Amino acid sequence: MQNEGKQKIWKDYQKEIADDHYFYVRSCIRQNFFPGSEQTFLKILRAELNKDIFENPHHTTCSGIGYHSDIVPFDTIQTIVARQFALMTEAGYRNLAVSCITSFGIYNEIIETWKEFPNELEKIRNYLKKATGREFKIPQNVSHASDIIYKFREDIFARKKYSLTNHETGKPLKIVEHIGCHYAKMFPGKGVGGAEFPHVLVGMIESWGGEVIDYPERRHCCGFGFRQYLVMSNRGYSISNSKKKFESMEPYRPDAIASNCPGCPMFLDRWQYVIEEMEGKTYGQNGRGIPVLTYEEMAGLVLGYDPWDMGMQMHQTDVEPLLDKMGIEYNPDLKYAGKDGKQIGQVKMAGCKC
Amino acid sequence: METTSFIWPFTIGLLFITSFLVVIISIWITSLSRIDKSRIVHSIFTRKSLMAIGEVFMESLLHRKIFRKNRMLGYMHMSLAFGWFLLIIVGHIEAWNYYHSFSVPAYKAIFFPYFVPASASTNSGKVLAASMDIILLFILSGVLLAYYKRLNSKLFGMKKTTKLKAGDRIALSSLWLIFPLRFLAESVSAGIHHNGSFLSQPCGQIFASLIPLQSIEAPVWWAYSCSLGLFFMALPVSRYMHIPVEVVLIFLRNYGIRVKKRIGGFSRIQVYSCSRCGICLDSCQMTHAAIKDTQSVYVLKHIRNRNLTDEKLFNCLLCGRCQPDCPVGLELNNLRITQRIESTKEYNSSYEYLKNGKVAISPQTEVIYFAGCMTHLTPSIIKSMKEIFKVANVKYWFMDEDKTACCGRPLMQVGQYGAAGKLIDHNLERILASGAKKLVVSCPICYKVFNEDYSMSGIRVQHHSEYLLELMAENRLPVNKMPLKVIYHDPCELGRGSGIYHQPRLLLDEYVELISVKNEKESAFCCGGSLANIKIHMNERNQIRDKAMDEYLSYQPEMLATACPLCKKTFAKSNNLPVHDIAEIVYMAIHKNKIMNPEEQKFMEKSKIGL
Amino acid sequence: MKDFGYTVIKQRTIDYDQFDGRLLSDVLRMEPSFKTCLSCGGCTATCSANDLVSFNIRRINLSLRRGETYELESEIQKCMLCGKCMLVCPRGINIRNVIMLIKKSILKYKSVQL
Amino acid sequence: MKHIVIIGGGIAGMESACALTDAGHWVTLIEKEAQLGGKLNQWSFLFPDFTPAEKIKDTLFDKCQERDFSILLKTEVKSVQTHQKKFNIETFGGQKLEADAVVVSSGYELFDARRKEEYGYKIYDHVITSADLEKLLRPGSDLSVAAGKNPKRIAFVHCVGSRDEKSGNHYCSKVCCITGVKQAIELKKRLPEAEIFCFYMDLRMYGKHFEELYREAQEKFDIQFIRGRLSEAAEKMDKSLLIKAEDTLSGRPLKMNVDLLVLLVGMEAGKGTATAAAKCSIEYEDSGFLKTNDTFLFSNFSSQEGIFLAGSCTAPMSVNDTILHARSAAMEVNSWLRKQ
Amino acid sequence: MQLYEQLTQDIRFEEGLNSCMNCGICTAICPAAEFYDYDPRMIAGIVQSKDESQIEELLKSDAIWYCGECMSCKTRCPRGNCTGLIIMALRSLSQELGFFTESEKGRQQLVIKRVIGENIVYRGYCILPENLIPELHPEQGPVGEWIFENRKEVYKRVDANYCGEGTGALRKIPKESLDEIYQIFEITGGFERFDQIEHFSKLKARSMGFSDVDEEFTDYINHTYTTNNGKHNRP
Repeated sequence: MQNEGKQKIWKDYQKEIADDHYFYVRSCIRQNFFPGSEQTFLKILRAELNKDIFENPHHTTCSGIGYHSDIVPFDTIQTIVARQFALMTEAGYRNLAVSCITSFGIYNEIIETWKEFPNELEKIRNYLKKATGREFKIPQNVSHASDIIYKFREDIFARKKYSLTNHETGKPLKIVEHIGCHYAKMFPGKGVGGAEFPHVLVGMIESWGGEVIDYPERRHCCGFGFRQYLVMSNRGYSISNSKKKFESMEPYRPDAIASNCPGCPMFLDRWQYVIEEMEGKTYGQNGRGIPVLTYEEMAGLVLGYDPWDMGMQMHQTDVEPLLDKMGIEYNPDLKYAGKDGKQIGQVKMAGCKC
Repeated sequence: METTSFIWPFTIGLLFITSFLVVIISIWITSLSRIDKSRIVHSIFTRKSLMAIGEVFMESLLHRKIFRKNRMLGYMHMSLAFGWFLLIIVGHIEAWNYYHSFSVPAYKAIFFPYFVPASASTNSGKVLAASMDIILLFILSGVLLAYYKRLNSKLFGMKKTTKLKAGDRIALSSLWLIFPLRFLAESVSAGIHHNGSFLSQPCGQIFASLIPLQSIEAPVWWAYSCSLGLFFMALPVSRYMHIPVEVVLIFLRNYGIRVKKRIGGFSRIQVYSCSRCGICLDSCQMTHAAIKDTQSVYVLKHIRNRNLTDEKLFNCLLCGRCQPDCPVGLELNNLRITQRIESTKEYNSSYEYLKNGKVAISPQTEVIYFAGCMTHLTPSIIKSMKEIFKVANVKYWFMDEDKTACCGRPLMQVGQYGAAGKLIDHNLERILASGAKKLVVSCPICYKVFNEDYSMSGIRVQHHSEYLLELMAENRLPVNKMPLKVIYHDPCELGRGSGIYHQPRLLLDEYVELISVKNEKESAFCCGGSLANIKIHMNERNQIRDKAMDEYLSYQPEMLATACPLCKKTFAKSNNLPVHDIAEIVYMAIHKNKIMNPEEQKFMEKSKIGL
Repeated sequence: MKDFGYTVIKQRTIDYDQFDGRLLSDVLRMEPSFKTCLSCGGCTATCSANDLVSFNIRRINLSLRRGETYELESEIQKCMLCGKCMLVCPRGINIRNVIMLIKKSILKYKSVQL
Repeated sequence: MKHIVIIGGGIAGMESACALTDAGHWVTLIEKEAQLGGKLNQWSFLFPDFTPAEKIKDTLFDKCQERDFSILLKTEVKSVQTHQKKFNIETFGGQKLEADAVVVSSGYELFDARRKEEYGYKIYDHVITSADLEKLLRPGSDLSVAAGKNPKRIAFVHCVGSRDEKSGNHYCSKVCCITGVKQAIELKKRLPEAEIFCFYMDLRMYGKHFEELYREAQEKFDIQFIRGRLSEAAEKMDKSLLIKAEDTLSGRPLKMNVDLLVLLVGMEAGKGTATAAAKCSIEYEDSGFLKTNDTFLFSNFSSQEGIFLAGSCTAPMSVNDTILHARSAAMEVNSWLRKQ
Repeated sequence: MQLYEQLTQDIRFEEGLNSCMNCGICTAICPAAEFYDYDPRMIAGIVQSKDESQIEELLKSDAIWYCGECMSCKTRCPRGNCTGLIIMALRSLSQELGFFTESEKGRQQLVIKRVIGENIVYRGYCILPENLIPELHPEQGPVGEWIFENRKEVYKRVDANYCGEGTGALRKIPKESLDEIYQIFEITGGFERFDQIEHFSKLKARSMGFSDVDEEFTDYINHTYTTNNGKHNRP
């Protein structure tokens, strides 16, 4: 593999990322599966980078999952998005920091639609006014949360406690990245590094001492497919797509998978468990699964945050192999413990713990 | 009774070949179908056997058919076959006459001059000896011709001869030696014993003046006996097997036995009856495309040797041109189809989809018109037929106007009889449901199969050339003779395939000036487009077509008429003569009467895209 | 084993690396004209069988080249060998021979599991 | 005697210079490179008959040598000013020329395949362009890929940078189809064991003998043509490439591993032509190629009187078409000058 | 109005289809084309043909419901088309006309409306921890089950504000905000879409012989949630 082509691409696709004063919008999926990651993001921005990031309890879902499973009409989602913009405008912010890739894609799609069809914008302004009495301005800057971490990756590394290296051998850890489809596939210019070779996670991983593995199915969708996962009888689609990715990455023996998408890390995590249940197959080393991380978790680990504080116990596929390689100190006994240190309920291992 | 050891090669050979023939012919005859066996039983003591004897005499001995084709070649074959036959008969008469007994062993008759040196002393002996010399001279003249034919076959009107294999070479060499050695042996004996006649005696004298004959008498008779023995021994592995088997064939054929769809005793007999004379090579148009190893003679040879490949078996137009020329009268097309059936018997499709009722229900009608797949590629024929039906005020059902199964003939031509049967059943059901009395067909390929393989009693199948002739006879078609010189090309399936030569000509005579050509009717060319050949390449087809076209062009016609959409399409592609189907010519005449001004007429007549 | 209510789906993608070319090379060796197919579809347009049943003779070439032997075997049974395709083919491909060759070759390889 | 300045010393420039000299004019040919011949220098063999490019170049070169006109190598035009029906041309070297007419033959540039990111040119080791392959096709060159082995399976991708909104080029580059067929045949001759595939959308065999060559590629060289635009290439561990396309005629996605991927790069007007257009103040089209007065009768006329166009600065062209276009340019210049 | 014309009213259709040249680049990387008998190129081909009967067939077929809306097709199309957007327009029209109930996959819209749709309007989120019932989501595994059963404590452990007031993950969306969402649905046709889905599903459920249509509707919903006829990918 040569670098010349990638360098050109990364140079061609550099997007503008606001450097402070963000209006944060959360993700419905992430808050269910990785609520700790969102908290970690806020902590990094506020505590480590001293940034101003505003949260408003009134913002709701962007309704993107409904929109992409086609039960929410385009006008409706545009107006819901316009309402988020109104909240941002009212709070005096111009920069949107988006936790969710689906939302990120939707914000971009809608803003682009309004650019192309000004009548549509007027129509939505009227709808919003009529429904809520609110008015809004289009954000100056829409960045995905991973864009912001990417922007400050060197600052984060300056405060590192660990790096993405094997603490025993000193060798970089091999990490495969998975970018959410709606990050840049629709609008390559809206993503750091474009659609084909996004730099957003690569930049983080490389800055933090890891090695990025480019495997053949890197660009392939995790298989969420909205309605394809939401309905049980369609889930064969979802698992099959993830499986295709695992098969493709397996020969490279990756130490971890990192993702910037809400759904993907959950799917890549859970489908490893299902495949082991169904076929007895594991893709990681020593018969265990490949740990799957959100970029915030990855950043948190580098900064030395406690994995259980970040919610890494909510992964089905064990993250311990990665923690051990990085030489991170953690208390295994507290994995399933509550704030008070007492065990919460009982995890039924059901014979499988990837 | 005096005896000498040289008789053994001959005697052993004779015993071997006699028992071999008895065994193999019995096997073949036992493997005939029950019906065929009863045919033999019921015919054996009838006139049919006499007819067969007559045919054996005319064909196996005198080679009448070859004579007709080429006198020199006929003479050669006759001198050898008939001469040898006479030699054996007269030799025996000589022996019987001398010993006054009919129970003389064969070798006594064959080697008579050796055993009875003084036979010429009686008058009858003299006559017989003279006859023997005449016969020998007759045969030797044939042998000389045969030698010469090997060097220069053109003299015999043959462009090609067959290639030989080992068994043939042994048999051929021994055959070529038999008569010169007989002549030598007889002359030597005559030189010693002063017997013989006008040929052997003087020759014996001359030999005697050159060498001491006593020392060579036994060796030359040995050589003669050996050549006979060798010939008999080589017979089963050589093409000369045809000599005895052909006789059986002629009898069975006269009893009404024909090649079936299955390989059996009779088809084996046919195969062994091939003399590999190679006459079929000359009539085969495949040679025009430089394809020289797939002709009937080779295919029959490969069948005998069990090494026939699909590449050869299927590389034949089945035009049937070779068949009338075959001196043995073999059913060459049928033999090939039998093999094709065998080769493809595992691949017959069931065409389940025909049962799903996608096809329209048959309306009630008197006349059905079936254009055929090929005709759908020449829409002008369909257009013409529609117009003709209209002009003649015929109510008809155009059966394959929209969706119809193929007639089945193309499948049959490649041996897929089982599959064809499914299509036939399907079409038959539709035809019968219409209550029609007449089925008019535009494609000779369909015509043949409708005629022969669809059991529809009460329904008359007519090719449109027959049908149009009939309409004309009833004065239902306008007649308008055009001043055009036209050659009629006989389609294979219509002409040789179905025997329809005259109807199209009678019809055309009313519309154009028909000129006749050398290769027409039975010997008409194939256009090269035949569906029966699945191996031939397009450029090879074109070469065959061009050769035929060249011959037609030499007559400077203004149009080529045919009665087959495939022939039309094939010839039309050569692009140097307007080619029209009979129906189109009738259509032109109708239109000329109706609407056209003289200039348009001129254009129509001269233009190859007249319609 | 746990029942999840769904299973992993087999890929529909043509995986060329799994392609067994024996049938193809057999047919092309015997009928090289078949190499020149342009996929123009003239054959399918004129096909008599296609009038009665969905039968895409153009796809025979593709099925053969993509190793879809199962599909090929059942599809090819539909052909009536009427010969129209051959006459309209702009490359003069001997399609009827191709059909017969495929029928034969499939049978030949079936015993050794294509 | 009239003086004509020709900008661009590729084959169009060379040919029109010769023709104008023969017509009795004084010609100055300006070329920015150190040698004449332009893009032809990069090519080894020409379609459709595999004529060595060298041969064409040498012939043209000899033709130039035999004629008396001035050639300015390593020279770039700085400005072109119109003054009383004359053109004042200044070069960066400070030379000043006065011309009665100008011929622009600034040629084309090859599409930069790095812009089709999904094919990984300059990222994956065994992805090359048709121009790279052309160099490899010189006799005696080494064709081996990973671990010194010859590629077993090779794929050609048609329409790279042509007919592609994403690359900004809506037009067809015309010559890539036949180039692909030509190169596939050459590769097959060198590597008879290799399997070769061409992924195409349409095969535009517009020229004399092109279709015949395509047929030969199928018939004699067993090159397989798959209708489907390549969607992406990805490198595997062994450096082979996993490529994906839809086999559109089967209606199914298709993937395969190849050892070498050749991108048939299209033609673009390029920088040279853009600067020429700017300096001469002549119009160009959306595609970037220079605008001709009309498509049929005045294809050598630019938007400005006295400035003529020759060759592939006006549209993608084959060598053959370029030479013809250059000759016709010379003829148009000549008749225009006579009328003056 | 003709179906094609109705499609052109959808802005996403206008964006998604310029003119397709059938190159197949979309199908080549389409995740759905890989696992379903689905070819986005052909979808574009059919709508481009403006053949009304084919478009109607499409609107009634499973084919339009296979797409996962990952939008990978958008990235590569040399004509700047996006089959994903065409699919969205087709799905909208199919629901408007009630054609969606003609296909197995289309009928699933009801269950999605019931879960996701109602979550959005009444809770302000698409997905809630309460939805992840282990029996319906066995793939969430033992950890998922543990989270589900102990959700209050687990979410508290990672500083989520589950069902709480104020900011934070999983917070309760204030009533006034939910009212605004309700109004937006009312005004922008969101409820109209919901009603169409309910209405046509009810008709279909009746014609399919489900009895509890007027009350709980659970049998039909369970049916659509779990049925897979296994004919969605060719061998």
